[in-house]
Amino acid sequence: MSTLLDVKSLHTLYGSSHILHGVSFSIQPGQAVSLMGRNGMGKTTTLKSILGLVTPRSGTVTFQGEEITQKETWRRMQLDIAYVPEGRGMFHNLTVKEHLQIAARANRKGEKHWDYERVLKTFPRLQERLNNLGTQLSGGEQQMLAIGRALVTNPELLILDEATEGLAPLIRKEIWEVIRTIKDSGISTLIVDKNIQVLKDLCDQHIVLVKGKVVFDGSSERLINELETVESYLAV
Amino acid sequence: MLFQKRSERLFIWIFFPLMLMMPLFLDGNIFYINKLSSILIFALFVMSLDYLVGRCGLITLGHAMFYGLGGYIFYIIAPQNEAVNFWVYTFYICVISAAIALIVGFLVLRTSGIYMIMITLAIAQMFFYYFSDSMEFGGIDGVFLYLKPETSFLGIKMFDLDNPTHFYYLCLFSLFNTLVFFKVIMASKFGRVVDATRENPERTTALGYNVFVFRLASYVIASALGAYAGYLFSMQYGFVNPSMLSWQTSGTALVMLILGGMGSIYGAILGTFAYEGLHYFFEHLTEHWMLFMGSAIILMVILLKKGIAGYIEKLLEKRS
Amino acid sequence: MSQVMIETEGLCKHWGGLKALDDISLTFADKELHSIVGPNGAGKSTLLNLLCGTYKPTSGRILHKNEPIDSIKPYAFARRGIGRSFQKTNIYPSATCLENCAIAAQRYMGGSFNFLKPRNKEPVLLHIAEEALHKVGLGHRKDTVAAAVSYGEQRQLEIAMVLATSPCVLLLDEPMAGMGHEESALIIELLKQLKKEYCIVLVEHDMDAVFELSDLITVMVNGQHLVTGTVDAVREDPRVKEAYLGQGDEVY
Amino acid sequence: MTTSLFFIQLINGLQYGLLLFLIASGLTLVFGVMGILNLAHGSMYMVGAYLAWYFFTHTDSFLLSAIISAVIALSIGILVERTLIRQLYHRNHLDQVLLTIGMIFVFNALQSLLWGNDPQGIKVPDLLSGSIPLTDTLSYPVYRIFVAVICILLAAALYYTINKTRLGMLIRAGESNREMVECLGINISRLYTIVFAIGVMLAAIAGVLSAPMVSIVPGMGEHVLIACFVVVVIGGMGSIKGAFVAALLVGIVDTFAAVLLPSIASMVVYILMALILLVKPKGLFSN
Amino acid sequence: NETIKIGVMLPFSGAYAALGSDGRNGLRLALKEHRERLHGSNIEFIEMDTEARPERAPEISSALLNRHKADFIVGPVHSGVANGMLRTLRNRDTIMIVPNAGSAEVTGALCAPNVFRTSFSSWQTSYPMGQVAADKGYKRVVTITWNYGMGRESVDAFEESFTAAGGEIIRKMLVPFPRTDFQSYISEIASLQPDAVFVFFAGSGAVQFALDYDALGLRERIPLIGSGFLTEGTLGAQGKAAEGLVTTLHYADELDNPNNVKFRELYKSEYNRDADLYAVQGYDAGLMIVEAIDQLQGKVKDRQAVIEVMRNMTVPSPRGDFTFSKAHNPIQNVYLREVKDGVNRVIDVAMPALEDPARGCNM
Ligand SMILES: Nc1ncnc2c1ncn2[C@@H]1O[C@H](COP(=O)(O)OP(=O)(O)OP(=O)(O)O)[C@@H](O)[C@H]1O
Ligand SMILES: Nc1ncnc2c1ncn2[C@@H]1O[C@H](COP(=O)(O)OP(=O)(O)OP(=O)(O)O)[C@@H](O)[C@H]1O
Ligand SMILES: [Mg+2]
Ligand SMILES: [Mg+2]
Repeated sequence: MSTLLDVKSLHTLYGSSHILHGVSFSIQPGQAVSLMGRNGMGKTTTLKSILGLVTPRSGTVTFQGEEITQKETWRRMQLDIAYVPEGRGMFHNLTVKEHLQIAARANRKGEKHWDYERVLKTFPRLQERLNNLGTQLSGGEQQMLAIGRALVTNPELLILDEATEGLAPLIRKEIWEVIRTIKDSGISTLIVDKNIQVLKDLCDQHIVLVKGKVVFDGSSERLINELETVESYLAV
Repeated sequence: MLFQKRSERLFIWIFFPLMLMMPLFLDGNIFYINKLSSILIFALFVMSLDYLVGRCGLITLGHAMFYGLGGYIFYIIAPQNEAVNFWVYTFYICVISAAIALIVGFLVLRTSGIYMIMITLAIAQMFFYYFSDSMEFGGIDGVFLYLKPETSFLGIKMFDLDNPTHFYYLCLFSLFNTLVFFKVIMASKFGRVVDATRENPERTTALGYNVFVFRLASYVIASALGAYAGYLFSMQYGFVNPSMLSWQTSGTALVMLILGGMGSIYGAILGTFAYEGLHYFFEHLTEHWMLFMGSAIILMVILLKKGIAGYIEKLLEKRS
Repeated sequence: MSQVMIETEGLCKHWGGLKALDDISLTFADKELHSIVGPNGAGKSTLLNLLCGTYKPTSGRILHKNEPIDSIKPYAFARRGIGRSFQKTNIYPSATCLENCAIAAQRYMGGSFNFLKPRNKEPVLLHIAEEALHKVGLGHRKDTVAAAVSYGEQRQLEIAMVLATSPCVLLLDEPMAGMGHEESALIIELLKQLKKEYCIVLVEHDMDAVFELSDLITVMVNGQHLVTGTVDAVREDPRVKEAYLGQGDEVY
Repeated sequence: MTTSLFFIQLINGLQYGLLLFLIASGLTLVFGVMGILNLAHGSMYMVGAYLAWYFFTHTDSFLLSAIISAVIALSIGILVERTLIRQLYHRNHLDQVLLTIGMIFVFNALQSLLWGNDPQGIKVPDLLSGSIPLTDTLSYPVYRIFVAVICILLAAALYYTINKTRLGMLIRAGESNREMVECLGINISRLYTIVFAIGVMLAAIAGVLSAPMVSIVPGMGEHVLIACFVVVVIGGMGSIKGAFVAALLVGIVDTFAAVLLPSIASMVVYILMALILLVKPKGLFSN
Repeated sequence: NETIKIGVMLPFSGAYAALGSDGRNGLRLALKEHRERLHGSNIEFIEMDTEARPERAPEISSALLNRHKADFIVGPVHSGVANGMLRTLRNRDTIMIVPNAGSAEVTGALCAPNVFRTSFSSWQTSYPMGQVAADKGYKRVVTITWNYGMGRESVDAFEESFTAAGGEIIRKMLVPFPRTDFQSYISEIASLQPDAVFVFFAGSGAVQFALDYDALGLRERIPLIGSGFLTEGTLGAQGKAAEGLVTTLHYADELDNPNNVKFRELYKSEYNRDADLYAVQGYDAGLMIVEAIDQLQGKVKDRQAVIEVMRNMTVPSPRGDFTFSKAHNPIQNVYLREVKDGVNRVIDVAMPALEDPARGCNM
C-alpha cells in the first residue's frame, strides 16, 4: 500500500526566524511514528505545518497520495486526520459531553470504531465529569478529553503533541495501551512525547529533530542500536 | 530615554514644532485656529482614553462622562460673574473629578471586559440623563459660561483666553505636557505593573500585586485628565452641553484611538487629526459625507493592522 | 524536624456537588520538599490553589507560620512569600523573559507606586531577575519575547518568575510537564538546591523526579488524603500502587 | 395605581420586553454567542424597517415584503462577513468596533440616499388589524399580540438551537477556540458566515415586524442599539435564556419607571444594569 | 458686483435631516425665484451639516462667521444648536435668521439685534389651543410632552390660556427626551379619562405617539389635540392614526392664498416633492434676504442698515403676510386645523396676528 503521509523538505518561519530547515519524513499506513527532540527544536511547528495551522514557506505535504499543502486545515482534517494539541485546546463554554458530541463522526470509509460510549469506557473519569465545562477539568482530565475528542472522529492518522503530559502513571499506561490498540486496528499515529523508553517499544519508526532538521529517521531496531547517539540528541 | 521608538521621536519632532508655527501660517484666521484648538483638546481627551484602553487594558464606553463633567463642574463651582484663576480651577476640577473617578472606579473596576464596557456606559448614561433631564443645568440645551478665567500665575499673566491664538497655545502646551506625563508614568516602575495588569491580571495577582488598586489609580489619573480636556473645551466657546457626556462622544473618541493606534499614546494625536481631517474634508465635499467617511474608516481598519501609529512604525522598521 | 511553614486543618473545597477536596489536614515544613501525587482529578491543583489564595476554601483553615490566612486577599498570599507556578503556562506573553522576571522581582523590591523612577534604571532589580533566569537555564533567552520561546522554555520561565519573587514557600504545579530531559534534570538540580532554603510543595506526575527529590510524599485520591510518608514507604504501599503507580513493572 | 392599571402596565412592560428581545435576538447570536462586536446591528434593524416599507409600498403585501427583506438582509450579512468581518477574527476586538461604526456611517448614508429622510410608516396587515378591548377606554391591538407570540417562539427556537443542537455547540466552540474547531474538520468560516448572516437577518426581521408599529425614521437604529447591548449583557454573554429574562426585566422596569418615577425614568434601565453587574459581575445567567 | 455669502447651518443627516433639506430647498427657491431683485449680486451658499449636534454648533457657526465671513447665516432646526449658535453669533458682524428652532430664548432672553426668526415661538403655536379647547367645552385635560425646553414651553403656553379660560390640567406628563415608547403613558391616560389630551411632539415622536394612541383605541374615545407639529410632515407615516386630530399652527399646506398656491407649485416643480412648513420657513428666510438686498441695492455689508430694513419688513409669506415684533419674532396668524383624509384642513384662524410676549428680552 502506498505511503500514508509524506512530508518533503518543509521550511517554516515565524516572522523572520527560520524554524524548520527542510524536514522530510513519511509514515506508512498502520505505522506508529514517534517524533522526538528537545524543547524548542520544532516538533510542534512540524505538526502545525502538516495540518496547515502555520504556512510553510516551501515543501510539500502529501496525504494518501494527494497533495494537501495548499488545503485549508478543515479540509485536511476531513481526510481523517485528528489532532491533540499541546495545551489541549479545550472549549471553555462547552461541557465534556458536548466536546465529544461535536467531534463525533464516522470516517470516510463510514467506520465508527470510536464513539462516545467507548471513550467514556476508556476514561471513566470523564464519565463522572460529563457536565463540567472543558476548563473546569483537572489538567489530566483535559488531556483525556482531548484524546477522546480526537478519537471519536475515527481518524486514519492520529497526531498527538505531548501525548501524556500531565497524566498520572496509571493513566499514562492506559494511553499507551489505547495507542497500541488503535495501532493494531490499523490506524497510524504520529506521537510527540519525551518518553523514549516507551516509544521505542511502541512505535515502528522514530524521527529526531535538532534545530529544525531531521537528524535521525529509522526503525526501532536502528534506534536501539544507535541509542546512545539518539540519547545525546535528546540530552537524556 | 523617554521616547524609545524612532517613530515616536520622529512624530514629536515634526508635530510639535509644526504646531508651534501653525498660527504664523494661518495668519490669524480665527476659524482655523479655533478648529485646531478644539482638535488639540480632543486629542488630549483621546490620549487619556488611550492610557486606559491601550495601556491598562480597561475598555470604557463612559469616558466622555469625565469630559462633560469637566465642563459642568466648572459651571457649578465657578462664580457666575467674576473671572476666576485658570490654574486654581484646573486644580479644583482635577481634584473633584478624581474624587468622582475614585468612587466610580471603585464600582466599575469590579467587573472586566465587556461587562466593564457596559457598566461604564451605564454610569455615564446616568450622568448624561441627570444633566439632560435637569432644569437647573439647561436640560439638553446645555448652559453658557459667560466669563473666561484669567491665567496669571505668580503674578505673570501668560495666556489671554479671549484671544484664540493664546488659547491655542494653551491647548498645545497642555497636550505636550500630557504626552510627557503619560510617557513618564509608562516608563516608570508603576508603568511596569500597569503593563503586567493589562497582559495577565491573574498572574499579576499571583505575584502579589493588588491589581485593583493599580487599576483604580490609573482610572483616576486618566479621568482627571479627561475632565481637564472637557474643561478646556467648555472654555473655548463658553458652552457646556450634555452631549459632551453622551456615549457617542465616548464612541467617537474610541474610534479615533483605534484609528490612531492603541497603546502608543502619540497615536491618539494621529487618530484625532486623521478623523477630524477626514470629517472636515468629506463634509465640505458632499452632503453625503457619511458614505465616504464610513468607507474610509472601513478601509483603514482593513488595511492598517495597528492603526496609523502601527503603520508608521512598520514603515520605519522596513527602512532600517 | 524543622519548623512548620504551612498547615491545613480540615480543608474542603466543593464544586457544586463534587468534593474536589475533602477534609485535608497536612503540614508542610520549612526546608523540605513535600510532594503531592495522585491520579488525575484527585484535587492536587485545587489544593495548591487554596494554599495560594486563588480559591477560597468551602470549609477548613490554612495557617501560615501559625497565623490563619484563609480569609486574606489573594494578592496577600504572595506578599507573605507564598509563590506559585501554574500547571497551565501563565506568563506575560508579549514581554521579554527578563521583563517577566523583573515584574516578579519588583513586587518584593517595592516601589511599585513610584510614578517617576524609570523601570530600566534599577540594576539591583534587573540583576535579581536575570539571576532567576540563569538559575532555570534561560539566561540566553533573556531578551526574547516570552511568546516566542518554546513550550518547554515557557515552563522554565514560569519557575524563574516564582524564584524572582524571593518566596519562602514555593508551590509548584507540574513544573516539569512538557519539559525535555535536559531541562527536567536542570530543574531537579535546581530544586535540590532550593529545598535547602525553602519550603517546597511539589505536584508532579514525573515519578522519577518525585522519588529523587521528595522528603515526604502525600498521596491523594478523589479529593481525599490517602497516605503521607517517606519515598520508600509510599513507593511500596499497596494502596498507592493500586490507585496511582501501577505494579511497578512499567516505565513511566 | 389601580389593580387593573397595574395589569395593563404589566402587559405593556412584557410586550415592550418581548419587542426588545426580538431586536436583541440577532445581537445575542452574533455578539453573545459568537463574540463579534457588531455595532451596526441597530442599522440593520433600521434597514429592515425601511426595506419592509419600500417593498410594502410596491407590492402591497406585508408577507411578501417581509420575505424579500429577510432575503436581502441575509445577503448583506453574508457579504459583510465574507468581505469585512472575516479579516478581523485574528485581531483585537476593538477593531470590530471601528469597522462596524464605519458600517453605521455607510448604512445611514445609503438610507438617506435611497429612501430620503421623511418619517415613514406602513399599515398593519388587514388580517391582524383588529383589537381586543381591555377596559372601556383601552383596547389591545391584535398585531402586537401576534408579534409577542412570534418573539416567544423565536426565543424558544434560538434557545433550542444554541444549547441543544450540534450546530449550536459548534458555534459556541468557535467563540472559544476557532482553530481547534477547524482541527475537528469543520469549516468554521462558512459556519460563521451563515450564523453572522442569520444574526443580521434577525435584526432586519425585527425591523420588518416593528414597521407597522413604529415610525420609520433615520437614526431609529441607534436608539435601540444600546438597549440591545444592555439586554445581552444583563442576561449574561452567550445565554439566550438570560437575554430573554433580561429583556422582559428591562421592559417591565422601564415601563413602570416611566409612570411611577418620571424624574429618573431614563436612568432606571442603566441603574438596573449597574446594580445587576455589581452583584453578578457576569450577568444573570453566566457560568 | 459683490458676492453675498449665505451660510446655511442645518441638519442634513440624522433624525432631523428631512427638516434640514426642506428648509434649505425653500431658501434656495426664494433666491432663485427673485433673482432679478438681487441687483446682480452673486449669491454664494456655504452649507454645513449640524447633524443636530449642539456641541458642534459653536464650531460651525464660528467657521461661517470667521472663515467664510458669511453675510447671512440661516439656521438651525434644533433649539440646542440654536443656543450654541447664538453664543458665537449674537451681536457679531453677521445676520442670523432662524428658520425653525422655536425655543423661547431665541427671541427672549437671548434676543439680539442681528438675530431674526422666520418661524415661530413655541408659545405661539400652543397658546391659541388653550382657548380652542375651552371653547370646545373640555374641562379636564391631560398634557404630555417630552421633557425638554420646547416641550415644556409649549405645554406651559397651552396651560396659560386654558386655565385662564377656566379649564383644569389634571396631569402633566413629561416623557424623557427622546424616548418614543409611549404605551405606558397612554395606558395611564386611559385610566384618567380626561376630556382631551394636549400634546407637543414632533418628528418621529409625533408619529409614534399618534400610532400608539390609535393602536390602543383611544383616538375615537378621547380627543387628541396639540401643537401643529403633531401632524406636520408626519401624515404619511401616521396614516389613518392621524385622522381627526386637531392642532394649531402658523401654517397649513392647504392655506388658500395666492402666495401659498404659487409657492407650492413652484416648489413641486423645482424639487419634485411637496412643500411643507419647513420649506416655507426656509423660503421666508430667503424672502427676507431678497428684500434686504433689494432695498439696499446689494449693499449688505452695513449690518445696521440691514437690521433696520428687516425689522420693518412685511414678509409676503405663503402663510400670509407677517411682520416682526420688537424681539424679531413673526407676528402672525395661527390657524386651527384638523386632519381629514390625510391632509391638514384649515378650519379657522385660531388667533390672528398673534405676537409672542418675548419674556426676558430687553431690546
Ligand atoms: N509564535 C511563534 N513566534 C515566534 N517563534 C516561535 C513561535 N512559536 C514557536 N517559536 C519558536 O520556534 C521554535 C520551535 O518551537 P516548537 O514549539 O515547534 O518547539 P517544540 O519542539 O515543539 O518544543 P517543546 O517540546 O518545548 O514544545 C522555538 O525556538 C520557538 O522559540
Ligand atoms: N472550576 C471547577 N468547577 C468544577 N469542578 C472543577 C473545577 N476545577 C476543578 N474541578 C474538578 O475538581 C477535581 C480536582 O481537580 P484538580 O485540578 O485539583 O485535579 P488534579 O489533582 O490537579 O489533577 P491533574 O493531575 O489531572 O492535574 C477534578 O475532578 C475537576 O474536574
Ligand atoms: Mg511543542
Ligand atoms: Mg492539576
